[in-house]
Amino acid sequence: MDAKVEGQAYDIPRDLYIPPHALQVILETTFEGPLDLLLYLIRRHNLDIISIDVSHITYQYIAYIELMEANMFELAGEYLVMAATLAEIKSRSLLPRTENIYDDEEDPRVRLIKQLQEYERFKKVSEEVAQLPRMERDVFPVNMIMPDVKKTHPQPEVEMEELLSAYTQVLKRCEMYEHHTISRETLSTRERMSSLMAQLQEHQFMAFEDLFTFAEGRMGVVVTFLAIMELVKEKLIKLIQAQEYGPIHVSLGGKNDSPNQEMNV
Amino acid sequence: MITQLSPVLEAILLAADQPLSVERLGQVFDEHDGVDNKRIRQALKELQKSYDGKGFELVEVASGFRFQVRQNYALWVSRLWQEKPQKYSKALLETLSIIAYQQPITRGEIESIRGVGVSSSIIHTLIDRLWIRSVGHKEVPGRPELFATTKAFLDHFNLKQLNDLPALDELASWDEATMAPAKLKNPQQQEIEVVTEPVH
Amino acid sequence: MITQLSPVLEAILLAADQPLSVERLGQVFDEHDGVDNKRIRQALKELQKSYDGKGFELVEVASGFRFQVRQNYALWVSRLWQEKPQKYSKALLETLSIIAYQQPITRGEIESIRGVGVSSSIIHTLIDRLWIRSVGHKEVPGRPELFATTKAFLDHFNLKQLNDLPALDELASWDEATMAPAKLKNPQQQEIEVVTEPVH
Repeated sequence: MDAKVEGQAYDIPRDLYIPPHALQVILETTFEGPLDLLLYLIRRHNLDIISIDVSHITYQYIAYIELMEANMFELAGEYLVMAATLAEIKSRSLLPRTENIYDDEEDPRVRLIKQLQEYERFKKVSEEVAQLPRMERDVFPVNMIMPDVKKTHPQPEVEMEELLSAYTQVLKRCEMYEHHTISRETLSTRERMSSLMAQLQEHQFMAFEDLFTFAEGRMGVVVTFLAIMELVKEKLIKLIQAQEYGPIHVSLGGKNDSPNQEMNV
Repeated sequence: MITQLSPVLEAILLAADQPLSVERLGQVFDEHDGVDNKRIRQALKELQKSYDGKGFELVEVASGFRFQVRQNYALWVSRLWQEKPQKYSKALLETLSIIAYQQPITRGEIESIRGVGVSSSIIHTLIDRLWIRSVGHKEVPGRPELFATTKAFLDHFNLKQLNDLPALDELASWDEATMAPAKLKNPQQQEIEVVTEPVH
Repeated sequence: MITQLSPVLEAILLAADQPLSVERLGQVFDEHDGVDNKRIRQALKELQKSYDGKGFELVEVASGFRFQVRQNYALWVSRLWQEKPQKYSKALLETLSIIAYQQPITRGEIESIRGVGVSSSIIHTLIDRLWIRSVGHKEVPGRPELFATTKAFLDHFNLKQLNDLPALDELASWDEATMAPAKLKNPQQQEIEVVTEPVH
């Protein structure tokens, strides 16, 4: 693990290797990611990135990743990318150097430096932001009892136009529903007469409006109405109204067991 | 040793969300502060005097001292708290318009026209607003309430009678088909009667 | 006509539970009060001065004026407050700072600056606290959300405007050859790259 610098033994910094069991704690609580860790090592130990035994560290990282819990995988990936970047830098440094062999875009070193610079700036300023006087920590809101105040809740105003547009929308929606229905089933008066008769045979005495299914839309209602008129004309059913403007009931034509007056249609 | 006790007490009492007794205030200080209950009481008395002519005051209530905004400024405070009127929902407006044009009508009928349920809160809001009222029950199973609009509704919309409601182009044919049967003879007149005369 | 405006403003601001702008304060008065924004501003300035040496102060933050307990008394107030102030993680503060200085910014851009993923819970906490909000989408593949800070963020950190944030440093100068900060440059170490022997 020792490197020799011009014949003199030299300790390779080992800080980049962290035992797996400690890493989770350190990574989650101390460092904000691989950039933060690298920045720390560089600042703290005067670490020259080129001098790190990157390949060794890379192996350690891989070993760590294998040991890692599945839920830490994403974090491990980020550290692995960093280890790979360091390894790449290292490998390039071992190649014979020629001037300007990489342009700035390509050189992983330039990229990493830019990243470190940028990150350090924000890391520093975020520490300053953390020190800003903050509500509920450094300054407190003033709580004061209010005088007795009658809270008023003014009610919303509604304009006639709003009401009309609401109603128009209802009508439009019914029409859409109607078209949808009509396309599925052809409503004919005769068919409707039969189904009305069937209903009345079952219930004998029904409210007039219950014969209508509003969801069918205007067309459906018209068909039902025509069907009822037709049935009345054919004396198959009777319309009964107990009092003027009272509810109208319908029964089958044959047995009128109600004393109520019949309605002229 | 705290030499200027008044601003400290001021700060504590202003930050507190309940009245604080002299004893409770005393617990905030430690021995180095050199603050006893007598000093606290003295400082509070001086503070109280210092707020003459200010918008607030320091008063002693049963459980201790508290700051409060002076009652004479209630008017302006209340203007601050006046809420902006909310807008009514589309569902409410639709329900109201259906009742206006198709009254008297049951909730179930409104629902089948709208194709969705009508919440109780909409009906209650409209009743609270005095725009609709129950005018009787429909003689069908369950005897559901029949709703109709009121005079207050007409007043709000500057209408003399329901007849003055604008006619929608498609309205005539729609009405004939879906209006409650009792209205078939003369729909429009019938509508007006429901609104202007008590039903029972 | 209000002759003594200061105590009225005092009362209103003390009763309010959030900062109030001059415009908002102006809405409280009607034409008979003879109060315009200029008078309000003037009165606020006088009020601010009048609290010298008091336990509280009137400050202007992003969304307006508010009363608050002075920072020098935080020690005693915090002894009274049972609830400890919420602690925020370094990750959250870094994310917040990057958004504050680089807004509008996408989550991916924050991540590339931090060199590490930004957890959804951090973004949600910041949104829940109303410190950041989505202000649109970046027109790149995936149309990621763009985040920006809010007035509430400035209010919480006692700031009037984004400009009042601590200045962001210039990019530190680094030595590209050694990958070390320039001031740490060490000629001896620089030579290592050539002579270091690979371990494996």
